[in-house]
Amino acid sequence: MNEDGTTAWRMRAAQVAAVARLELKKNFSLRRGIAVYILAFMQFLIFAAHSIASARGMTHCDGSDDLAMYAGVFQVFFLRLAVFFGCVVIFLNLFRGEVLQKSLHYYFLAPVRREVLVIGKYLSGLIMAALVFAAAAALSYMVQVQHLALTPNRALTSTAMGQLPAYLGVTVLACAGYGAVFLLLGMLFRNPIIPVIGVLVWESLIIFFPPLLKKISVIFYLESLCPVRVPFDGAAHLFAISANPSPAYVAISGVLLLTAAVVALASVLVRRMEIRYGSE
Amino acid sequence: MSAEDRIVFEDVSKFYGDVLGVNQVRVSIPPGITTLVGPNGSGKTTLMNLMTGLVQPSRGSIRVLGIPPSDPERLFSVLGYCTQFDSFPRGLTGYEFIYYSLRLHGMGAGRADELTARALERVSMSEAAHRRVASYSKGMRQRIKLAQAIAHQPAVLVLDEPLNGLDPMARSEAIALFRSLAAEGSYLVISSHILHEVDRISDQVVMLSNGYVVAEGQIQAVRGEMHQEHPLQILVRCNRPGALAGKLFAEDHVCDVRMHHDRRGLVVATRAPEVFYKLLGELVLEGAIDLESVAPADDDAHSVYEYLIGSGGAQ
Amino acid sequence: MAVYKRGYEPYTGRLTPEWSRFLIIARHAYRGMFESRFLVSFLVVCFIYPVVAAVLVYLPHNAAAMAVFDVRKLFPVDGAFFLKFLSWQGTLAFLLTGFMGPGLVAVDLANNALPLYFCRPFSRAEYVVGKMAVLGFVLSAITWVPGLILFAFAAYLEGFAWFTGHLRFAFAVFVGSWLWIVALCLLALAISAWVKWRIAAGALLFGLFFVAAGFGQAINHSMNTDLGHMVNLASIIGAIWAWLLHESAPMPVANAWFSLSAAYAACYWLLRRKLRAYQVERA
Amino acid sequence: MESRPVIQLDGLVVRFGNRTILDNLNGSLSGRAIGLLGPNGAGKSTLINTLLGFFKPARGTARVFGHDVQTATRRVRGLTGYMPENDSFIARMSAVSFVTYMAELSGLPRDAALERAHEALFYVGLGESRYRKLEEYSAGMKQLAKLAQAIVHGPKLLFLDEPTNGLDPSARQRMIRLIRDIREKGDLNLILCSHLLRDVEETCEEVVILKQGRIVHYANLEEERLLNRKFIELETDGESEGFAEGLRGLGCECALTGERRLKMVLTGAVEIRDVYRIASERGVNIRRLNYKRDSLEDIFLKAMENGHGQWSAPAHAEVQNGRV
Repeated sequence: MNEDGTTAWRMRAAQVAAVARLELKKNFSLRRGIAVYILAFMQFLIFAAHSIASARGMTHCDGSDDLAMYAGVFQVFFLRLAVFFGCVVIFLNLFRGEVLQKSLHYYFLAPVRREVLVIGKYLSGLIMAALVFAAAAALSYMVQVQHLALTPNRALTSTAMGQLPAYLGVTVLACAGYGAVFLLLGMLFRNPIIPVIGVLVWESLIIFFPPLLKKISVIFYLESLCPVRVPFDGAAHLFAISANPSPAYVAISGVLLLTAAVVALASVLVRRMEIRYGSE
Repeated sequence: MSAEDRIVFEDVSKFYGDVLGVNQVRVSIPPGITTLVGPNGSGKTTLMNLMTGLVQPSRGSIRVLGIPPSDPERLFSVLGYCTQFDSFPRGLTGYEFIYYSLRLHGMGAGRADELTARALERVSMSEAAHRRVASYSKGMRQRIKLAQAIAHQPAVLVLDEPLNGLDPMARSEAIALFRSLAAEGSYLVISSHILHEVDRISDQVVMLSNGYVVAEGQIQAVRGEMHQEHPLQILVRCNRPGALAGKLFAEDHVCDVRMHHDRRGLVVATRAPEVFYKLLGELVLEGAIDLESVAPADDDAHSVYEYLIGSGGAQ
Repeated sequence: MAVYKRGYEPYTGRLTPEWSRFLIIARHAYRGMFESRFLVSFLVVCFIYPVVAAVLVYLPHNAAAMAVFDVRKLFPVDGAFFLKFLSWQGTLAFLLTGFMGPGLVAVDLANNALPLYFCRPFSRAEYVVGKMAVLGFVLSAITWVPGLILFAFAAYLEGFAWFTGHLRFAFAVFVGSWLWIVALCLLALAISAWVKWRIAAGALLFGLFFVAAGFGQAINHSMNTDLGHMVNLASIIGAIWAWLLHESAPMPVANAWFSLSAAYAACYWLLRRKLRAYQVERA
Repeated sequence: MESRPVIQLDGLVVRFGNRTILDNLNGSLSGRAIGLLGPNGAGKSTLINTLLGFFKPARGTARVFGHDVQTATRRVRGLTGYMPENDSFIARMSAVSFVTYMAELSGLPRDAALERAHEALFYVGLGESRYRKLEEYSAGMKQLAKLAQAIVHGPKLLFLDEPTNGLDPSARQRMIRLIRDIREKGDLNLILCSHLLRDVEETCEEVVILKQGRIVHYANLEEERLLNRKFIELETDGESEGFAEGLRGLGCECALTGERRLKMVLTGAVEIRDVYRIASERGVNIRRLNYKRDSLEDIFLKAMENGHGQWSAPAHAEVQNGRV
């Protein structure tokens, strides 16, 4: 196998693709991914119920606060719970799941550099998470916008459609950010649940943190990227993170930087990882 | 035999915390079948995991045909490891399990499919290949693991108790397969507890006890080196054991003769077996005794194991 | 003087009554459990609130305290008092289940010990009841046992008339607690049987609770109905307790009963399917 | 020993979905130690699990000591001890508390269970490590702990699924000695299912061979040893090809079974002395010469080849254990 640059890199790219394909084949099936599909599908259920209710006139609503409602549910429920726990299920399984099933050694015995293995697995998790959650976000958004068409002011529907790509972008970035964090946690901790709860608590407490600490969290960047500022009042105020959201390019680069750093750290740590399946 | 074409352990030690894995191992493995023998927990699996990079040594260096275990790309294109873990990536069929691990080599779909089919053929699992691995019996799972290890036609094969759970026919087929691979010049490192099979298949043996290498080399040669402390015992059954015993005491290389409890056989301990066999042959030809059977009692792997490691061994 | 060669003799003694064998599981489980300091300290924490409640019950009968302020008006010993007691202890019971529950079945599944249970004259029903007893005793010790003691203490202080008049409090505390305990036990065992590893089972139990609550909240918020509560475990049991104590409930109690029975049925079905000596894998 | 049948199979059929695992098994076994052999996937473990009532037969019945395994499952499970094939233990328990726990589950009162647990653990050789946690046990010690929990409550019938699998040589010898000891001492019958034919040969009196869910051969080992023809196994040092040539010259069948290993049949007037004569002519030393009978391996391989021995499906052959 000649070592000159191009063929080596092309072979490694083929290996990344092979790893991703194997992971998707294993985890993308209905039986294995059921938990993720339920989480994603819940959001759609909320909005479907809402549009049916409003169609039968059970609740009054006009265009503007529907969009605000979508933004509210998207930020409160979808990002913080559905995508969060979805990424926990998918990305913890990539390494900690394999250790518990005692099948990680098959990967370490393949002629694949361990860094390539981490990138391959991360990509497969990202593809699955992004596909499922982006589809769910889009589907529920369609239901919401379609319901808007019934309302008098047509103008709203066109601006609404404009916001969809932003929502999809935020969803994919959320999957990338949370995915990287849980990939690392899955690799480091024998019992990753406590660190996961730690991240959950950290993410919801950053409202009270000084601006510098706010930078080390995924939700901070995602909030500022959401197209509709959520006018929270009363108890929901807890969720509005910062009065002045940072500009889009800072937010996007922040998430990507955080993700890249975490994946790089995982790639370094994996080299020293040993196969010792202790008994439960 | 330069280091380039041997598997070399230089002063390798491995500790899990302060639990001893292996200690100061100096071994150089030539082509052919080398069996690792030793009680549970004596370090056989640790040696294999060190050789394949699943664990890093605490001290010392390892080279497999000159390749360090920390370089997976070069190592695993020439090495296949069939571990003892009876576990599989969930949800895959036997065929998929082998096919996808070949694709990890960066192989194209066609080549991977062809090699998978050939590997399945070699372990005669072709018809059950498309059922899920979870529905296989223990022996069938073992065959699939074996097929996965040999699928990419590696030069070095590391097998941790490969015959564990296989039925007698599968065992003899597997042994025939190992012999044919060894004949083609491959390196086979096999750990096994079934010592009469170790006798049949191994070219050389590495005996381990409590993490130390206690013996290395050809079984007969190892036995030969032990003639001083453990002279070779031979059981001879014939019609006049008393007369034979009388003659044998005259020989200087014979150091002990015991009457077997059924008074039909003699157990002779001698330091020079060849001289004894020649003498026995002449006695039979002269008609001095009617020989019923002659068999060395302790020159197989089992006796060497008993003498070096003892029945206690690691509990 | 004889040499006794200890060989193998079959057992010919008497056998224990079959009905009592499920208690064996509880006895052996407790031995391992109370070694963990975390659990013992958590149990101690669970008794702080009952002690505080007892003080509140006692205060109106203490002249000095009454002189300072009219305790009876501030902390009346009524339905709301017992409802707060139940919801506080109920939450602690849920947390305790989160820590103790998953380990119950997972410890047997992890190393394939189920065949050893079921190859003996020991049925799956006894196994489930035994495992539930482990959790049931501990949860009772922090819910209806202190609750009834509190009630008796209050009745002792308030006099017999109050006792007969407020008997429904005792009934509510007892029945309410058992409904919640059985729900928690079934939930913990079902999840622990479905997800083999103790870690994942614990995560799923907490995840299920929080995500369901969040989802319920989102439904209520978006459709300003109260159907969302049917998915939220806390509001289901809260509504039933409130109904038992004749207090205001966050949702119509009929929905609550329906959700609770649905939860029972789902857990029972999952247990029947998953607790098998040998998992038969389809081809 | 009254020879009331231990196990009676009457047209037993067991299926998983559409795959037939046990196909119309018939027969009655009552030997003290019965070996259950067969290739991978022949249905050995399935038969044991069916006798324990884990799998419901699609057709036909199976009876243990006269009790039907489906209707009187609880009674059957009271009379049997089971040692599963794979690892089966509870990690955080010590061996003593684990075996006591299992004894109590079998119905022994607490104090008797504790007594029997210690006795069983000493008996299987785990005496000095009985207080250590099972997760720290080696593979061999876990097998011995599994055997201890199977015999602690004094069963009448013991199912051992691959008891010597994965054991190191000394542990395997101790396990074999234990199984023979148990067989002699207690009035206990034993069903042993294994792939290691030498272990089966050393522990069992009778052998049932399964293939694709059917009983293809039934053998009583003592009888088999007497019946079949004897042959001689030879081991020489020096050039064995020429030696084999010379032996064939004497008119005996001779085959090479490995380098420097031969197998021959003494025919007609040929004597051991003639063999030695050929050996000295060819300048070869004979290191081993002894009579060998068909080992269980040969019986097994023969049963596999013809595949449909006298036990093929329909014929309901009532064979007592053929005790001499």
